[in-house]
Parts: sequence; C-alpha cells; structure tokens
Amino acid sequence: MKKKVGIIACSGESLVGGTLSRAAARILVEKLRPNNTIILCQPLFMAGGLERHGGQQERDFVKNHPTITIEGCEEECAKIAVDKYSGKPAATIYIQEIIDLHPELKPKSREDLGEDGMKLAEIIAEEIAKKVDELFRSKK
Amino acid sequence: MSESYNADKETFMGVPRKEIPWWPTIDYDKCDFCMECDKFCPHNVFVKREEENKKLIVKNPYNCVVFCRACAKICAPDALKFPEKRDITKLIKKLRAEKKED
Amino acid sequence: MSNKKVYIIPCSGIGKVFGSIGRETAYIVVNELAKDKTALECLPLIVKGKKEVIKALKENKVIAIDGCPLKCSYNDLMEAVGKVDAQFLTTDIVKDNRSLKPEPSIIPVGKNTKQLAIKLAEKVVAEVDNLLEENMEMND
Amino acid sequence: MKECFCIIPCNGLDKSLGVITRNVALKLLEKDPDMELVCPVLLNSGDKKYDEILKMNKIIVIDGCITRCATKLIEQRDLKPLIRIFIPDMSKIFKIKPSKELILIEQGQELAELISNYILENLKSSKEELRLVSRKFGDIECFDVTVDKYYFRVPKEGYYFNENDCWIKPEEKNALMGITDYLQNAAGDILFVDLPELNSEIEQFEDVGSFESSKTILQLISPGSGKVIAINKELEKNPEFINQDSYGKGWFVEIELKDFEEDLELLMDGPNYFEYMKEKIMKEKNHFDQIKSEINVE
Repeated sequence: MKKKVGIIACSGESLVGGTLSRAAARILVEKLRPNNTIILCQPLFMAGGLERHGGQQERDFVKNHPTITIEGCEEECAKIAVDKYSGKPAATIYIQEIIDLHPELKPKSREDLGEDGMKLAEIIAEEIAKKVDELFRSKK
Repeated sequence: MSESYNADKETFMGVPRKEIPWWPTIDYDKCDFCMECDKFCPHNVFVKREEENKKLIVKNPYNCVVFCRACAKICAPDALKFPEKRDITKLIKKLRAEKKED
Repeated sequence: MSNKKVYIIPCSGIGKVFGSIGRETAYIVVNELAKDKTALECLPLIVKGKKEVIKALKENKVIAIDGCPLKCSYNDLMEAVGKVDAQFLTTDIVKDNRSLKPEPSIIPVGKNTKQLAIKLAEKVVAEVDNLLEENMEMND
Repeated sequence: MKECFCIIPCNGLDKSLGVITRNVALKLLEKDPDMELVCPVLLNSGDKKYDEILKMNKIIVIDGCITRCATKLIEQRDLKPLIRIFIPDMSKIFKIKPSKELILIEQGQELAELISNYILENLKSSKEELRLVSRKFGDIECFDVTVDKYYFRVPKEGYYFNENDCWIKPEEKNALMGITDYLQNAAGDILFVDLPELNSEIEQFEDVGSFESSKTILQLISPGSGKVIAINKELEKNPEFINQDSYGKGWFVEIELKDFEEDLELLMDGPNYFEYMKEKIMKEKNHFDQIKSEINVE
C-alpha cells in the first residue's frame, strides 16, 4: 500500500508566514493530493507527551513515513521538532523564499490573507505538491 | 461508499445483504427536502433528483448499514422510517439457520 | 489598571477546526476587544525555549486556549513557563452552543466557527480584566 | 456502622472563606442528618474516632482557601475524596464573591446554601453509578493495527462485537457496552453524548443513546439485550474518554443481561472481529480518509 507523506505546517501565530503555511497545507491535503498526504498537528507533535495519549501517534507516523515541514519564519520550529523527535524531515519548504519569488503578491494580514495571500497559498501548495510527487517517485 | 462497494457480494452476519430488507423509507408528506440526511449519510443511500417533484429518493438501499438509523435521528420532520429491528433480527437468525442446513 | 499585559497563547493546531476557533478567538481578543491589554505569542517558539518570550510570559499573565482535550498549549506553558493563569478549551464553547456546529473548513473559517470564536473571546476578555484587576489589589 | 457520607470541612477562622466552609458543612448536616460531620481538629490530633467511617471512603472534602487543609488531612491517610469542594471555585460558578467579614453575612449565607445543594445534587446523580465510579480498568491485552496515524485496537478476549462496531463485556449476570476504536476513529473528537434512561429495557441491535462529533452522529447499536442498570455519567463532562480509551474509561452503559447465550449467536469474539475490522478499514480506506481530512469542502 503506497505510503502517505506527512505534512507538518508551522503553526506560528505572530506573522503572516504561519497563516500562509497553514493555508497551503490545507489546500494541498484537501484539493491537490488528498489521497497521498496527511496533515499532522504540529503542537501535538511537539508537545504530546506519552501519557497524554496524543503526541505518540504523530511521532510514530513521522518515524516511518516521509514528512515535509513547512516553515512560516526563520525559527524553523517544525524542522527542529521533527529532527529531535523522529529524525530528519524528507523535505522543508521555506515560505519566505516563495514570498520573495512573488513580490507582486502582498498578503493582507495574518488574520485575513486577502486575495493575494490566497493566490500565494495556492502557489506554495503547488510547490509542496511537486515535492510530494518527487518523494513518491523516488520511493520504489 | 467507495465505488468498489457493490451490494451483491456484501454480506451482513453471514447473510447476503440483498436478502435483508433494511433501508430508510421517505414519507413524502412530511419530508421538506432539507437534504440533511443526504448530507449526513456517508454511504450514498440517498440521491437527489432536483428537477423531479420527489427531490430525494433512496437510490441504493443495500448501501445502508443494517441496524443503523442515524439519518432518522437527525431528520427534523421525522420523515424517515425503518423496519422493526426485532423482525430483522429474527429474519437474520432464520436465514443463518437455513444456510447451516444446506 | 496595572501596566502588566496578558499573553494569549492559542494551541493553533490545524488538524481540526477546534484549533482554528482558538486562533480566531485570540485574534479577536488581541486585535479588537482588549487591544492594549493583551498580546499574542507563538506556542512553538515557547516550546523551543526562546528566552525573551519566556521571560515576558513569566513577568506577565498567561491565558492558554486549547483546541482539544490534549491541551498542548496548557501543558507546554506549564513546562516552559511554569504557570498558566487561566485556560480555555474551545470544545467547551462548542458544547455550550450545540446549535452552532463549526464548519469543517478552516481557511477561511465558516460563519458558525466565527460566531463561536466571538462568544469565546468575550469570556476570555472577562478573564483578562479579572486577572489584571486581581493583579491590582492582592486579595486574601 | 451504617454506610454514610462524611463531611470534612477545613477549620479556617482567619478568613471569610473558612466561615463559609463551616456553614456549608452545617447546612449539609441539616439537609441530610445521616451524614457524619468530622471535626478536622480532632482528626488532625490523630484521634481514632473517625477511623471506621473514613474507611467507607465516601468523603466530602470542603476547602476554604488555597492551603487546602481539609484535603491535606485525608491525603495524609492516603484516602481519596468522593467529592472535593473548593470555595473560590464555587464562588466563580455561582458568581457570588465572598465578602471580607469574618461573620456570615447575607451574601455568604446564600453562597453556603447554593453549595450545599450543589453537593447533594452531585451525590444524588452519582448514586446510581457509585458502584461503578471507581471502576478500574487494568490494561487490556489487544490486537492492534495502525493505519496512517490512527491506532485501531481490539481486545483479545472478554469482549464480543457486532458488525456495527460496538462491544459488550459480560461479567456474570451483567455486561458493559461501548463502541470500538474503529467507530471512535470514524467519529473524530466526540463532543456530545446522549445516554439512555436508567432501567430502560433494550433489545439486541436497538440503538442505545448516541454520540456526536462536529462531523457526524453515531449510535451505539446494542450487542446485547437487557435492562440498563448504569450509565457512564462521566462522559457528559468528558466525552473524550470514548476517544482516548474506548474499551475502558469510555464505557457507555451497563445492562443486566437477559439472555446472553441468545445474543452471542450474532456476535463475534476478539480474533474474528479483528479480521472483520481490518477488512472493513481497507475497503472503506478512501472514503475513510475523506471523513478524516474533511474533504467535504463544498
């Protein structure tokens, strides 16, 4: 059975990068690659202690499935957490890099991406989808 | 229900699904076509017919999970009826007994 | 009113819509209902151990808003900061308003989800005033 | 010594909270003379007088302030209270702020009245399941399979299952019932439960109450037939127990069995149900993902 690719999006709250990474993750999992990607809950991944029934499911999944982290800012919380708990992520996407490639698109705010923001989220989602396909092709 | 589901080879408790008369019946006097049941049912038992006067029909009765009445529970006008569970249980036991003989 | 601030820390989980209710609530409190008295901070940054952020939280009041019974925000804050002054669980506001079923979509959030967030925000702001007032006169 | 509840109030004299605690205890005694009032000072002196009734383990602890002296008193004897009352929490619930005076004024009187009724209410509701509230679930030996990030467990023995993914656990003439990991995974975070009426008669496969998540409503379709003798009231406050421990803490209802041999004819044991469940998961895999990732974005 084809293995699914895990997606951990930065759940940052203080800047638009967090919102963009979440939007892109949802677009990817719901519209672009629904059957071969799974969204993982980052806070649960980082915090879910064993005794609290939660985190272990996320961490086990990441141990035996390729996982892509999406970073909303330079702090790289998702990547660091994956390294720490489950081993190297298969790929990491930096939102800022994609924002810089599209200066014409200006997301409105972290509360409301606005039109530009949603377009940007679509572009990011496409970017991740490419990575997902690469991972699928490389896995015989 | 995923497309791979086809009712003829499905069984329920060892009895072919097609031999168990379990599905919702719509009482069109009460039904106001709010479509909550169709939105709710994950097994595509209901199908919409926007252009006809009966806007919603039970298209795939054998997709319905035997003994499940959740759609009737959320039907506000109480327009969905199911057979008596007692009778269905008796029927299943009878069919299972017959199967054991032959 | 004391010059202290109240930090609102939503769990910002994205696996389910309940995390989004928490985030929307935090935005409403910080941007509208209690603009100058509250601030938003990023949970992953706290878990990662960002010194300045943790210091600020220790010196001020902290409210955790969690999206599911695993309470990552509450548990992380207890571990990283050592105290939580008040906590909210978005599923409680959903339970109190059984008719307002939150829509599954989180970008953008549905209208029921938005209404639930507003209701929760009012409760959070009441707690903010309570914490700041409590801060003023130390009762027994 | 007749079975009875014992009230252990703190003895705070230097705070209005302590005065309210004392009055709650006195009001409780007024309303239910069968209760036993424990004097915290005598208890603290190590006197043997209360040893007998404390063993009955039906202790109501009332703490006035944060130091929680009453709780400490019983924790030193490693006893666990049935109900723990903390006056500041109560004043938040009933929105009555205790005043500063050390004598009981009208406001404190009202609060003490409300709290004593709150305690009696709680005792009444938990009476039926009292026998079961301290139900301990050791760890159950299970088969399990992981699909994506979801665990699906099935207890190896002692549990029986119907094809509607509900379980029954017979214990002599009674039996516990609940839903399987398969069903709780399909439902997602359960937020509301509708428990059946006590003493109602149920037939096999009848729907016995329901539970609701933001995505769906599922019913417990009864694997057994009999009379409802206990319901898991905890689930009303913590429905997530069903998601966390569907075969233990998340039990739904207990029935007095009518004819389990008859019921058993249409049930599967652990190993058979595990095979049935695995096949079902694979068959509904795509459609199952759809529920999980909420693709129904119109």
